[in-house]
Amino acid sequence: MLTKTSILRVVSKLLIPPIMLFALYVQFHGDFGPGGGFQAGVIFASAFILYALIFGVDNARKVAPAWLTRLMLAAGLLLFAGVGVFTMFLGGDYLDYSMLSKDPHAGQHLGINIIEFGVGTTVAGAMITIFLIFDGRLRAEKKD
Amino acid sequence: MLHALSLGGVLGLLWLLLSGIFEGWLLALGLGSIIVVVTFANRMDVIDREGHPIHISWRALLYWPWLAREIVKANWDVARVILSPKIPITPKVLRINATQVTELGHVFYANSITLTPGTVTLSLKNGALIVHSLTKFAEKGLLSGEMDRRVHAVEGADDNTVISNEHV
Amino acid sequence: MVVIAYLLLRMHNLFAVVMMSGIYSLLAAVLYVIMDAVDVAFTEAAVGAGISTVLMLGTLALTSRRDKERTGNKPIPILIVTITGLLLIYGTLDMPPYGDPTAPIHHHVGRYYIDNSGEQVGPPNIVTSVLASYRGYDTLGEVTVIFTAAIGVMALIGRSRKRKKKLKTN
Amino acid sequence: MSPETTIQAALVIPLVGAVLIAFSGHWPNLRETITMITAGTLFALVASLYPLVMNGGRPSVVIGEMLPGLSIAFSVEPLGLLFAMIASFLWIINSLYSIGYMRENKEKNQTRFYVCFAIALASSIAIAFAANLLTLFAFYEALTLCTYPLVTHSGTDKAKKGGRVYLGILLFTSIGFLLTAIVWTWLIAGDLNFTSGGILEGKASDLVIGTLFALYIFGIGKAALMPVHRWLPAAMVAPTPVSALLHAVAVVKAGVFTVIKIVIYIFGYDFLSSIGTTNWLLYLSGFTILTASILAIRQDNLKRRLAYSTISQLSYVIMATAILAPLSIVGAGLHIAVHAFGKITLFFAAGSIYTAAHKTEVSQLDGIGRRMPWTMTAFTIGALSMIGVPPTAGFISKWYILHGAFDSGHMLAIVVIVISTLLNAGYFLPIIYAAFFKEEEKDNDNGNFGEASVAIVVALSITAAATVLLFFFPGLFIELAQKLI
Amino acid sequence: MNMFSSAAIAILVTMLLVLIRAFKGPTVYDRILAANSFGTLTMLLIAVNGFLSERPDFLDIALVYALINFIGTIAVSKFVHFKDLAPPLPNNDPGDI
Amino acid sequence: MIAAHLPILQVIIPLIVAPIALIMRDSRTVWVLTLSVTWVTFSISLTLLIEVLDSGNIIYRIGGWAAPWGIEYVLDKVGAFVLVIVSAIGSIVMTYARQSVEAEIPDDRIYLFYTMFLLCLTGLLGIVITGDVFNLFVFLEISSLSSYVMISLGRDRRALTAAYRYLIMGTIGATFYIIGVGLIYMMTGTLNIADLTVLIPSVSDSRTIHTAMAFLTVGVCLKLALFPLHLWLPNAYTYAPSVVTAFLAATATKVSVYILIRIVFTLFGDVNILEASGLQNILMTLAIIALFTASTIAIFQNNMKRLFAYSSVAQIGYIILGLSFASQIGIAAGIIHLFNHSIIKCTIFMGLGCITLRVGGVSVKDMCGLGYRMPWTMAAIVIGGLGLIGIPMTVGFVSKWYLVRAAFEQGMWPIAALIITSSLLTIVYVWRIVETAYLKPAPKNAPNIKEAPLSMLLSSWVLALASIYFGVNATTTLNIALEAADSLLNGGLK
Amino acid sequence: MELLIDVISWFLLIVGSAFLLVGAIGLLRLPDIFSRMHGAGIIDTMGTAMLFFGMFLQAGFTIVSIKLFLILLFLMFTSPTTTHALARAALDAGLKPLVDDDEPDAKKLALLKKRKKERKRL
Amino acid sequence: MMMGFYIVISQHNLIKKIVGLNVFQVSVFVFYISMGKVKGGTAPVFLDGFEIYSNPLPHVLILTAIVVGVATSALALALTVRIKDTYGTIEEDEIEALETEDQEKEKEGLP
Repeated sequence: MLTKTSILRVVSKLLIPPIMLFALYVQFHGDFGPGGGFQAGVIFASAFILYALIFGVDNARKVAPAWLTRLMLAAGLLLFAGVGVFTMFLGGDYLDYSMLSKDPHAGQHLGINIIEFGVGTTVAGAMITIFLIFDGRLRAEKKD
Repeated sequence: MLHALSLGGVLGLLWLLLSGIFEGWLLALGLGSIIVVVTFANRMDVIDREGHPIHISWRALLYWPWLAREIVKANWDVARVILSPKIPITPKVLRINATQVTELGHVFYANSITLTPGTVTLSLKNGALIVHSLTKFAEKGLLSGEMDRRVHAVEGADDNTVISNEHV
Repeated sequence: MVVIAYLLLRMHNLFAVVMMSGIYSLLAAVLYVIMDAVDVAFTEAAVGAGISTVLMLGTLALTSRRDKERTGNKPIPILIVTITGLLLIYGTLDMPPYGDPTAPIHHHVGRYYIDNSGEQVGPPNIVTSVLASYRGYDTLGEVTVIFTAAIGVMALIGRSRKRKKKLKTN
Repeated sequence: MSPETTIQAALVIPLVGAVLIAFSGHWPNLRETITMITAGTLFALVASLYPLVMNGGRPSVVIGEMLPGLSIAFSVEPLGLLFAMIASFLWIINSLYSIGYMRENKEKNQTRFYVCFAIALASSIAIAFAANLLTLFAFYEALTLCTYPLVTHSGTDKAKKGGRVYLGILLFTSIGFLLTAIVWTWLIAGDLNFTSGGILEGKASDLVIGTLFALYIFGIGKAALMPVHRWLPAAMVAPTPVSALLHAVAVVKAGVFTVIKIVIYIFGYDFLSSIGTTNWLLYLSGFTILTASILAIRQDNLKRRLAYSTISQLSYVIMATAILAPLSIVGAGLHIAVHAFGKITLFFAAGSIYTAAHKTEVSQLDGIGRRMPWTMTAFTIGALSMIGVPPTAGFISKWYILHGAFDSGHMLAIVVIVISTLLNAGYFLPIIYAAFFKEEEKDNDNGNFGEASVAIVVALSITAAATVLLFFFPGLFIELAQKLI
Repeated sequence: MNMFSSAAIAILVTMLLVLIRAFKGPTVYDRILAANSFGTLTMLLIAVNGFLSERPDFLDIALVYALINFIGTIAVSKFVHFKDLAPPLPNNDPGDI
Repeated sequence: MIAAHLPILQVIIPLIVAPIALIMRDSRTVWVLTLSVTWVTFSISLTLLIEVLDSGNIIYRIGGWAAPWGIEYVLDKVGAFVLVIVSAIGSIVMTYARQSVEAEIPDDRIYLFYTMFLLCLTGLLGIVITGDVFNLFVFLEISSLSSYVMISLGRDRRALTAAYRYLIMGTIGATFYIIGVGLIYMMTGTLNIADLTVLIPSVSDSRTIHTAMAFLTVGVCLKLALFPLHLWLPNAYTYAPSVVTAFLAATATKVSVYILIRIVFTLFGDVNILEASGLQNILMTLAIIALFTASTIAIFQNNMKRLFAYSSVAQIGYIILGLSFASQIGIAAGIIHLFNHSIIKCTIFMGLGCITLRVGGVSVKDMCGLGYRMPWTMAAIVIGGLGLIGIPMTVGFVSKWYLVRAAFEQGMWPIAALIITSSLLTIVYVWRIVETAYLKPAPKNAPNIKEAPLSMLLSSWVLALASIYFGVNATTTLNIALEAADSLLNGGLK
Repeated sequence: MELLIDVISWFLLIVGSAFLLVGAIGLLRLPDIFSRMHGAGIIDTMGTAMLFFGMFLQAGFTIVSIKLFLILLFLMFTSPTTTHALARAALDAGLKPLVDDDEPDAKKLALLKKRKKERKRL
Repeated sequence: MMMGFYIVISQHNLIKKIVGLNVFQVSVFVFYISMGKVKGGTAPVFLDGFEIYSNPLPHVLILTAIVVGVATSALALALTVRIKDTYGTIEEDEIEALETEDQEKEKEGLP
């Protein structure tokens, strides 16, 4: 395994936390520059993929067990859709963020942030799920 | 725990550098992000001396300029070789024993070697490096052991504990 | 890019094909940046060059790495493709020139976003305002798509928790 | 009970009967009792409408609006009532006969048989009472479909093949031509209701009317006009009660009934006779009469011979209609009834022979009259009626048709009728002769047989008697038929 | 002529050269190497383009490129090395669904 | 308050429940959840239909943004009608689904299956109700992706390749659609359907718009499996799990037809694109070829599901044929056949699902003698088959009647004749099944089988009876179809 | 001052570009995979660094330059790592580096392997 | 663009098809983005000193489309894996041959 050479292991240990942070930075700075939930989700997932590559799928699965990825998947989507429903209860149309606050501007801002977060969560969950499944598949096959 | 905290600190700095916006809202988000990242990192078990080598950072800063100079020199050398019509290369595979104590040090050394053009680390195992060198100049520079010594110094001579490697 | 695409067609080492498609997508991303679509380039970089490639590699690992070599072009696909291509070229004849600021596309909805999003929505990134607010519902759909894909992959090749019950086909 | 309710009841009762029969399948006695009761009730209901219709009443019911402006609706008029009465009456007798036949031959799937029979009857009644072409067409198809299991009853390959021909021709013609004609009619007239005097007059050119007429005539495959007659002989694979129902009661009568209805209520016979583009029907039907008769002579299988006879007899009705004279139309209506009784008698007899002696070919019938006197007497009566010899009912209807033809100067029709009468005689009389006067073949294996079971004999006796009675008391039907004109 | 555009042209030329290597192979590793360099160059190009169009504040993209390039190359190397990406250990099956 | 939000709730409810279902995981709970959702959507769609019929188009602005800037939901009569079809079929199929799904899909994937089903429903409903061409694409993809997965969950290994082929074809179709949308957007600068309707006439002469039209049509035709582009359909329907086949056959292609209607009659409604571009003739020809080819192929199939899949291709031909007349009656015929065919095909495929459950397969050999062994199921299938032929008193007759009428009205005699002739082909294949089921004896060693479970039978019969009811009393549906056709020809979403 | 910065950054950019080209040429001309890695190394280090420094100067001390710096830092970590991973993979796959003639490479590799084994025994 | 399309419909290898699909889609994306470009414009992120911005709408659309594209690819790849599992090949013609076999088997079982 490549981890035996330890170069990869050390470097990735070093880099994974910053990558994750960078992902979250992209997540929350989508308003100001390029980026947003989707990109953030992918980057977050790629940090994870890096981890899985270096430390193996099993360890990765321990960090993100099936229930967690599932929860991430569902929670993000629910968050997004839930905001819409919430605005509906506040008297606006579906996804009308202006309702979220007295000041429409602040409402929009809040709404965008929340839904972007939802997007990010789902995307990260989805990407991690997909990758781990693709890789986890190997063992099942080899055993047969 | 200490590592986690310091990681948090470093990440916080990174956040500020990246963001460049100092509004309360974003700072709060940044804090939240850091907590999330640290939690995940903890789960991943990457927070240790290896993964977060805060203890060598100061010495490393001094090492960098030297390395940069080496890189420039090596670049010049390799560029000359490439551009000369005959491509006068003398590729060699060398085996070198690194004198560093920790694996982190080995990695540091190996990467420095690779970073300088003309030499590429092919393999690193328990302090034994196998290096591919392209030119005589690179070979000489490598065999002189200068870099080895410097990396060892960065690592910190007093630090003799070998990190147990649970992933091997 | 055309060259890469052609090579993709000719190559038989699937691995190389995957690499090339990665490069292709990188190039596309460069184009996006040049055409001022930073967000898109961002995404394409992360997705096209990154995730897609990794996923394809994963698939290659599970399947095979070479494609059977065949000779000869197939006439029907070529015909279809030629017709489609000609049609597209035909369609481009009446298009506004590239980058023309007077094109209708820049005056109707797009203009409105540029003029009003700062005031109505707020974020300096117009793309974000449009994406998340004006067309937020599209984004919801997009998230649903990716959600669907994840569940689909789970349903298709996810391993069961219980070992004894293996998914049997046929 | 109001007339409307009666109509509804008449439509629903056979269906209810069908369901009950289906559920009582495990108890044959109960099942057959239900069949008989249903049949009896149905007849009673239909007959109860007679006085009203005779007094000019036209009770009607609308069930649902199928298409905007087009309803599933029912309305009772004389011809329909005539048909309904014949059908429901003969169902009683046919049921009686079936009980004997099915039990004696130990047929399989008897429950299915009775269920389909009941549904077929429901469809027939619905056809009879249909108030517009669409309704008629709907139940026309329903009749085809629900008789299909009856035709293929035995489930053998031959039966399946016959069933396929049966279904293929009937559905092909009805969907291919009849439906087209109906849609076309609707587009021209904007209406599909059966209206006295027709709905098409003055709405389209003669050529269009001619084409439309042709579509109708060939679309109504059940009328078995050549060249769409082939299903009828093919359907002879069915058990005899089915053949009886098909050829005497429901299917073919539904066909000619539809023809008459269309001629009278869609085109209007005055209108038709005023344009010349429909004369070909006369020739075609004449041709069919003669050809079918000649073919009948050549058949050795008794049932097939009867089938060709049916084809020829149906064309009588069509020809009578095509003459377009008032009297001939009365004759046509009458002939429906007469032929029904006559032919059902013949089929009953054929079935009886099959049941008792397991004989199916004409050539095997030598001397059978002595062993089965009842059956063969009935057969003789039926045959005479087909030929048109008094004192059987066949004479009366033929007389009306001839009269009509004479009135309108269609000499050709008269010639055809005369020749065909001879031909009829030509294929029936030898059988009768052989049955009563020829010696039985000695080397007969299944030597000892007598009459068929009581139910069969009773049934065929009733129809034979009715055939004769109709000659003496035709008033019931004549009056009804005269209401048509 | 702007200094950045000259740099951009140089990068483009370099990209072309690298691409040639990628096509020529001959081994898989050559291609990977080329692809890796190509990624680096793309990143550079994007950075330079930022300056070229006077909007240098989109360097995040370049950063993402560097990141993706890194992960991609590692994945590829591992793939060609082991024929799969991250071989899981046996007897340890948490399940995916 | 809720009433005003019904258009969005229609789509959002299944969407929200999907992730909930994912978390729930217990297959029984998830089924109950899905079932209730489908019924809720059904009642919502009915309410909406009534509202649209009463008071005209409903417009809902998502996010509170006015039409061309934001995405809006627009519901006109056609849309509301299709909405009812989709959600009705959805709810009935779900009622039917439980046992069938439990039998055909691995236990631990059932909850994923239901989640997929919900997503597919979301996608289909979203397509119908949206007033934005790009939003339509997004929902199209939601429904497509989930249907690929659902198809590939079939037990036969060929389900996989079928799904793969569908995926490739579907994606090409979607991409074509996107190209078309792009070209239109380029010329007009808007994505809103109502807005486009206004803007397109001014640029309709340009070659770009013609190209766009071509791409849109081809893309959508791929999805709806119009004749030469139908290759993905037979296998996909054959090897998918029964529930999926029943659902998709009744809804997915129908919704694609709906998209075509929107493109042809709404987007390009003011420029009368059908006649202007010769598209009318092309569609008509293809539709007729589809009728004959597909029916003929169907005759020779031994697998019942495949047989009816081919029959679907033929029936889609009828729908397209009706639309291509571009007259009120013609469009109404298309719409009504869309409705009728949904009912019929759903009945049949649900019946086949029952057979799969009890017998294990639906090849000719499995069908032998089934008329006695599973009388109720077979009766339902036969009723469906009769509807397919177009026997009067079934829904099929009504649509055929209108098709023929439309053809006559346009003076296209040969086409009327062809329509009628093609239904004769239908007789052939339907009758083959009847013969096998009722006349061929069951194989000697056939295991004793029970009739299908009540819930499955009941749902099949509800639809079978519906096909009779709407055949006898078609006025309601026809009036809606006629009104819808009228509104399409006169303004559409405006 | 500004002029000076401009000149320096010009210089750096030109040098960086030149190194890029050199690296690419190396990538093309060098004989085997291992030596080509050195060419790629030039692109990764000198070329990139020079260009970045050039841009750095242009940007001044802003968020942009911080990001530039971060990217460079990141590259300095990752580029040797990827090169190493690749080299390692190539080596394990059985590709033998071309070596100078003074020692036949087969012999050398055999020696290497022997040593590896010895170490393992220890 | 057409090249990708050609790959999709002409190639027999399932993975190559997917790659082709990607290429095809990416070309469409590029086409969209090129619509949004305005000469002299800049990226649609507000910044003082810039007046002309590129049209943001195509960007938004393509963002969504990219996501859809990757989702599709992921599914297609998953399917490919399954196909490889059950058929043992990912060549279309070989799969077709196997399918015909299946079909034959089915027919054999018929009465």
